Amino acid sequence: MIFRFQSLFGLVAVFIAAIVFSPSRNGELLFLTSDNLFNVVRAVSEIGIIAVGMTFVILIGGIDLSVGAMLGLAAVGSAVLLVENDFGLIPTVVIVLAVGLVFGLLQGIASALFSIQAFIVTLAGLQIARGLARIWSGGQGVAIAYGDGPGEAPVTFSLLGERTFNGLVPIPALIFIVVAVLAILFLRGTAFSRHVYAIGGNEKAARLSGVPVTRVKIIVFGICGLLAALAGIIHAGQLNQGSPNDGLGYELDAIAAVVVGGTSLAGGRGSVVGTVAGALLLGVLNNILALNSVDTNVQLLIKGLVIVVAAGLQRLRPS
Amino acid sequence: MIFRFQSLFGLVAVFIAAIVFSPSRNGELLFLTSDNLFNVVRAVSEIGIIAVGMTFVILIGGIDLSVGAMLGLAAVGSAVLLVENDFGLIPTVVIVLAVGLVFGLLQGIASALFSIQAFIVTLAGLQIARGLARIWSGGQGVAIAYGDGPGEAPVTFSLLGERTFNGLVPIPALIFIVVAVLAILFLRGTAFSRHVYAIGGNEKAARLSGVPVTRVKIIVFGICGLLAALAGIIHAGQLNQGSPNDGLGYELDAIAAVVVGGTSLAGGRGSVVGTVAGALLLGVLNNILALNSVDTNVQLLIKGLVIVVAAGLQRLRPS
Amino acid sequence: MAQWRVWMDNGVASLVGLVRISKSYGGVRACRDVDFTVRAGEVHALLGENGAGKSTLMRVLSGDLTDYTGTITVGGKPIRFHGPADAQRAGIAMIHQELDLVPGLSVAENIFLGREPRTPVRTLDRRAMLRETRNLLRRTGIDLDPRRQVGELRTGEQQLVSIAKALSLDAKVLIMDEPTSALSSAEVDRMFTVIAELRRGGAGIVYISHRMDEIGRIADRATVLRNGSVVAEFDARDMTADQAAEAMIGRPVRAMFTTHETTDTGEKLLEVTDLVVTRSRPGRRDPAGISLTVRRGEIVGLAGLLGSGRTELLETLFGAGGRWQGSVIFKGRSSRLRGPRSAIRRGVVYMPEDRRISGLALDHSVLANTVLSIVDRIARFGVVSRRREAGEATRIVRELSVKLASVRDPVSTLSGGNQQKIVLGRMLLTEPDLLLLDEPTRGVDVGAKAEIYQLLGQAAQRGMGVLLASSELAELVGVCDRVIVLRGGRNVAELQTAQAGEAELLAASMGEVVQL
Amino acid sequence: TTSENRPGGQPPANTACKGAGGKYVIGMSQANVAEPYRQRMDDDIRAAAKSVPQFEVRFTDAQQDNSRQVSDVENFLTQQVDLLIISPNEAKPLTAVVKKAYDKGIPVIVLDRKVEGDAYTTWIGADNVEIGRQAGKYVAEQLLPGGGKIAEIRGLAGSTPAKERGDGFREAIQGKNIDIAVSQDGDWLREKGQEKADAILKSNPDVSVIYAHNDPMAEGAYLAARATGKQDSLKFIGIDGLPIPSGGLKAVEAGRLSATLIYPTAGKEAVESARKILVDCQQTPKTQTLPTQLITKENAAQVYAKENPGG
Ligand SMILES: Nc1ncnc2c1ncn2[C@@H]1O[C@H](COP(=O)(O)OP(=O)(O)OP(=O)(O)O)[C@@H](O)[C@H]1O
Ligand SMILES: Nc1ncnc2c1ncn2[C@@H]1O[C@H](COP(=O)(O)OP(=O)(O)OP(=O)(O)O)[C@@H](O)[C@H]1O
Ligand SMILES: [Mg+2]
Ligand SMILES: [Mg+2]
Repeated sequence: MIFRFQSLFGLVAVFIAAIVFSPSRNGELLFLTSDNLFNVVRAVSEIGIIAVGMTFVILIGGIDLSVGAMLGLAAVGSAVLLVENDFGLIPTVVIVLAVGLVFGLLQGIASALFSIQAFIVTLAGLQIARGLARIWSGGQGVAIAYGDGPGEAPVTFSLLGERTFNGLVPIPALIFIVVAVLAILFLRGTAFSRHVYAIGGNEKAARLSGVPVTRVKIIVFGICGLLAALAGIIHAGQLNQGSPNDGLGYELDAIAAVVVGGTSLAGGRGSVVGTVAGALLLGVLNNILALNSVDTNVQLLIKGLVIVVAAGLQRLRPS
Repeated sequence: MIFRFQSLFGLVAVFIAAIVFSPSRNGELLFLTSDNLFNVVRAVSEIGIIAVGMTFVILIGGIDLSVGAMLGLAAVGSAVLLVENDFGLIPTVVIVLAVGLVFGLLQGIASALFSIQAFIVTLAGLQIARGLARIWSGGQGVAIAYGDGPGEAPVTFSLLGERTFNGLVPIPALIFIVVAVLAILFLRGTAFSRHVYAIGGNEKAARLSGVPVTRVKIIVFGICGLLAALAGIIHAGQLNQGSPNDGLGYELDAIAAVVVGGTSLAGGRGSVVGTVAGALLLGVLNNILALNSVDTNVQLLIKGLVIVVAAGLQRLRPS
Repeated sequence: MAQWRVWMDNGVASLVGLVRISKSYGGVRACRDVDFTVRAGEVHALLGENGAGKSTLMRVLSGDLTDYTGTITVGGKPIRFHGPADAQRAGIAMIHQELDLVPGLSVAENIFLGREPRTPVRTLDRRAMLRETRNLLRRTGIDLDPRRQVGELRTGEQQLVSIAKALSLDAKVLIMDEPTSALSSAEVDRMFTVIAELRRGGAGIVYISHRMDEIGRIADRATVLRNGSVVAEFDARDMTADQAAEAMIGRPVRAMFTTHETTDTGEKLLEVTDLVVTRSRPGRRDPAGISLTVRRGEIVGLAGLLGSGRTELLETLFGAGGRWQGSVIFKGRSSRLRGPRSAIRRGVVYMPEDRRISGLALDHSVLANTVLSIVDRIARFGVVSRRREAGEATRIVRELSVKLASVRDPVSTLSGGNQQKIVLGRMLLTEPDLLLLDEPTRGVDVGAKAEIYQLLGQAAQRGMGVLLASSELAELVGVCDRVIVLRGGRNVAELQTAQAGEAELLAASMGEVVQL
Repeated sequence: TTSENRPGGQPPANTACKGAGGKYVIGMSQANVAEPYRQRMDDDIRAAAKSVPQFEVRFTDAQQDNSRQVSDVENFLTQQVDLLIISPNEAKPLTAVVKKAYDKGIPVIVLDRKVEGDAYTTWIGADNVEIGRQAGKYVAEQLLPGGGKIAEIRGLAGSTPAKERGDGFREAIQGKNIDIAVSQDGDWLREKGQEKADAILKSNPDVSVIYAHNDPMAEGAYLAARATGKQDSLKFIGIDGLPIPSGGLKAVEAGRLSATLIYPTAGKEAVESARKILVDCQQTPKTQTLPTQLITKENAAQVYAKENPGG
């Protein structure tokens, strides 16, 4: 029972450390200002959303290395469709999400139907998505200007860079929270989720029990692609630009969040709650290191060590 | 029996395709010129050496994401020791190889002794090695000048950029071939190699059969780190510089070579012969695409597809 | 015609029929033109040596294997299943020989996997799932918390979950592939009551087992397979064990149990005093723990009910268990039990109770699996001679008469019993002094069992000591010189098999005071 | 002649020149098109080469990897290109292979970053130290004439331009009472710029100017400031001034950045030099340093229009 919330321990520990090491100004701890805390959530929101999708994939014992490239493709797609094709907001979002979904499904098909290892399918998918993004954008970042004229995107899209609730809560953070809550409920309360865990735990047993293994796997990759595309839309909205190189290396950050959150790369064990905690842990860590202006290279060392230790702590739970 | 050499089929197929699609000049197929063929081997030699070490790690069911960063660290180390510390050739090589070995062993200890997933240990290792390389080099590429004076490296080191046998065979290619042959013999004939395969096949059974599982795992990570460091020395010698950003993303290339060569990421199945074939396959592919001046983005798409197809073909072997 | 004949088999309507079923794996023909029927209200035993094709045939019937030739009929109508779900819909359920449960899910989730109850809004109905699981477990007399993770359960308990899961399907035809191999007699009895109930309800049951006594107790009919073909059919009620065994093997069987010379004066090999395994929940254990001795040339049995601590004891003695207290003296020296490697070096070997999870790398060759424990011993300067390696493997495989085409074939292509022999072979190659065996004949056919018993006898005669945990009382009585009965982690009785039989053993296991 | 500038080996005779009647294959080895600046360089070369009918340009992308760029050049040699343009990822590692090409008699035009020695035909590029200096001068004279605190968001650690743009800047603000309160690596990336600025604004609220080593990071910093409503009280300056829709010129024009400094791609000049060498059989100067230009709101639109004629 205690162990159910173990993934939160690491987060709490890092949070406390952040408070202790927080620089202060006029007696106020900079780390704890609501502005800063929401900054942290905003900063992790894209990785967080991707990591939620990644959790599903890892739960079935797979992995998806293409998510960073998919984010880039989606960011480019959003920018191109809004600015160059003058599509409206809804059509753009729908098309981009569909691209992510279909791309994910195709990877799922390659991996589940032709039983090629997910690592390699999505490694190839990474290259393909990156290539497509470059081709779609003509190799350049596509800037998004707002307005009603031709070549201008609807102003609504720029809301992704704004904050709501009295300018406090960044919209991306809000979307992340919504996605996380939905995913948590979904993984708790549906038969589909039992199938996901079963496939990761013992694929053969799942198949013999009548679980539609192939279908579930394909759908899971589809979900992951969809969420990566969603992160890409947010990325474009936040940065007012879609560039084919966006999201470089995000896959490793997302995987780190999932694993630090206690999900086993072997599949069958883990939770979205853990992943959210893992993403926040890494976000808080980044934030406090930056607030203290720690040397970038030293930051790398510290982050590496914290990841190992956090993952090591996860192992303490009874297996 | 036929399937023993299946990993070579893909290589042969790509080789034939390369001949067919080779541009020619004065009736000579450019791809088949001995200069070009040795260029291919030279170009894959660093990835190839890393991939040999990676094969061991993957055979025990692990993975090592830190090799690219390790290459950078070793390249920096070579340059700094030779130029700034004025160490001789032998001490430098020994120290750098020792750094790789120890770094690998430490990762092995974290992964085997504290049973933290290799993916996450080496993901952290990646960051740490990158950070160390930046710190060691002062953040800058360290150029290597040759000569006998202080601040100059022994001229012997520059041989790594040269060719032997009438200026035909690049030294790095030669080293790669030697490493590969040694690894092949080692994996065929030693008790240690039986333990490696057994651990990948069923770790628990291996442990109960008296295999020193923890020790073997640690050593395997050590070998991988050592070979990555060797690749880093070659890198520095070829480019006359050690830069902390060298080797970025090489880990994925190495893993692709291993998997395309038919080694299963699940462990317990595969060979160094396959890995060498896989590395050469990817090298020939890169080469023929470049010789035909295929657009870089289209290259990404083609390479992605070839990797999936090659990995898919591997699945045809009877399980 | 053929189908009709199968359906109206001897004038009795059958629930399902298999007509001229053949199935090959690559070059291996596992089943050849098999006809087989299951009638309502019968228990139909399917017998045969290891590798005879029993599991294969039933996997065809349960929709698991789909590339076969021949016809399956249900209620007289031909049908082709495209997966296990299809067969389940047609009322056919199977308990697989190798336990197929998801370790990370709870008992209830495993039982309802693939057909989870849902609320009106299509979400998972946990409450209904728990309720129904409780009912089911109560009905079948299984004492388990439905919320426990299956991965935490011991093999025997997992087997019970598998059974419960199959029962929950309310199938018309229930296939049980060695359902009792990890169960002790008390649980077996309980299971038989359940089976009898199902039979009364009109279900047809296919029962596969290598425990011949069970066949006699519950089967109505028996079909014997040999090399993939049907070689005999019996009315099980008047079939003798020898008849069945002869049909399976194709020649008269030798005596099952051969006595070996016990040298009671043999040197003390192992002396355990007050061994307490501290991994177990505290407070559940009498601190007195386990005390026992094994001498050279002796086969000592370990009896006990599910969870009595047999596996735990063997694991601990091999150094593969948790923390422990007490004293273990091996070959006259106090042992710290540092782990499998040092145990093997000192002459102790261990056969785990679940060979598939803990015993073998199934994808690897027979060769690689057999020589694994001795590769560094036969290596010179770390280099293994391939000839020597193949020689050792071939020798032991022949000595144990393992049925295989080549030592280079993957172990996964061997039948269960032959896989078991591979584990035994690996142990014997290390030339040990003490064999720790946990259910060594689980899933092994009568012929092979007799051979294994003979091998154990020979080992003892050569001066090895054997500590053998088993749930099959006949085996303990037949093979061992002495049997130590465990209950709740301590030894509660010790019986000389020369004087006591199965009944006494059972009584002692159940906690009754035994007078000798 | 100019041959006295060439110690060591004789310059290979210009056998490459076949005059206007020839057909020429030019190999362009790019270090990393993932950087918008380098993509624009390729695009400029592509556009300029269109007006020289004798030219066919082939492009490669080394993806920021020295080794890959060595292979790219080797492959061009195998293809026997008539002229090599290279924008090296780093100087030292590419020196040997560039020399190899040059020694084979292939004219080599080096863009942006240099190679060592003099085994190349001509180098065209800008001076990063000077650009950093100009940025510093602008900050010291225009933005903070009375002095103040600024933050620096640097390029990728270990890259030469990051060092040079930082050094030049420091040189120019020397003694001007300007304090670089915080300096963080932004890896040339927009989102990194945003992330670092997020923290900088928290930890150093008295900073009034953010100097980023390129425009994308400056834009990222701007976004971070906008998210906290501080965008108007802060000034941002970047470098590159790419004449593309997502580039610095537009950002300055829109008022997000106070200023940027043009870092010319040299693409057009490279093709011009190639034409001189191959078609006109002329010599080119060994070094062609292109001037930078300070872009502020006044001239941004005008420069953009000039750089994109007809667009
Ligand atoms: N997956 C497989 N691949 C190849 N051959 C197989 C496979 N499974 C079984 N076989 C072979 O098919 C034959 C029948 O095996 P099967 O498992 O049906 O035997 P069985 O009668 O159930 O034996 P046991 O009593 O040991 O369980 C054996 O020769 C076995 O080696
Ligand atoms: N890893 C474990 N996790 C939880 N409980 C355990 C574990 N190992 C042993 N136990 C408990 O210790 C007791 C002894 O189990 P053990 O498996 O040794 O008995 P056994 O007689 O071999 O039973 P079985 O017939 O299941 O093999 C049981 O109560 C069991 O639940
Ligand atoms: Mg069977
Ligand atoms: Mg047991």
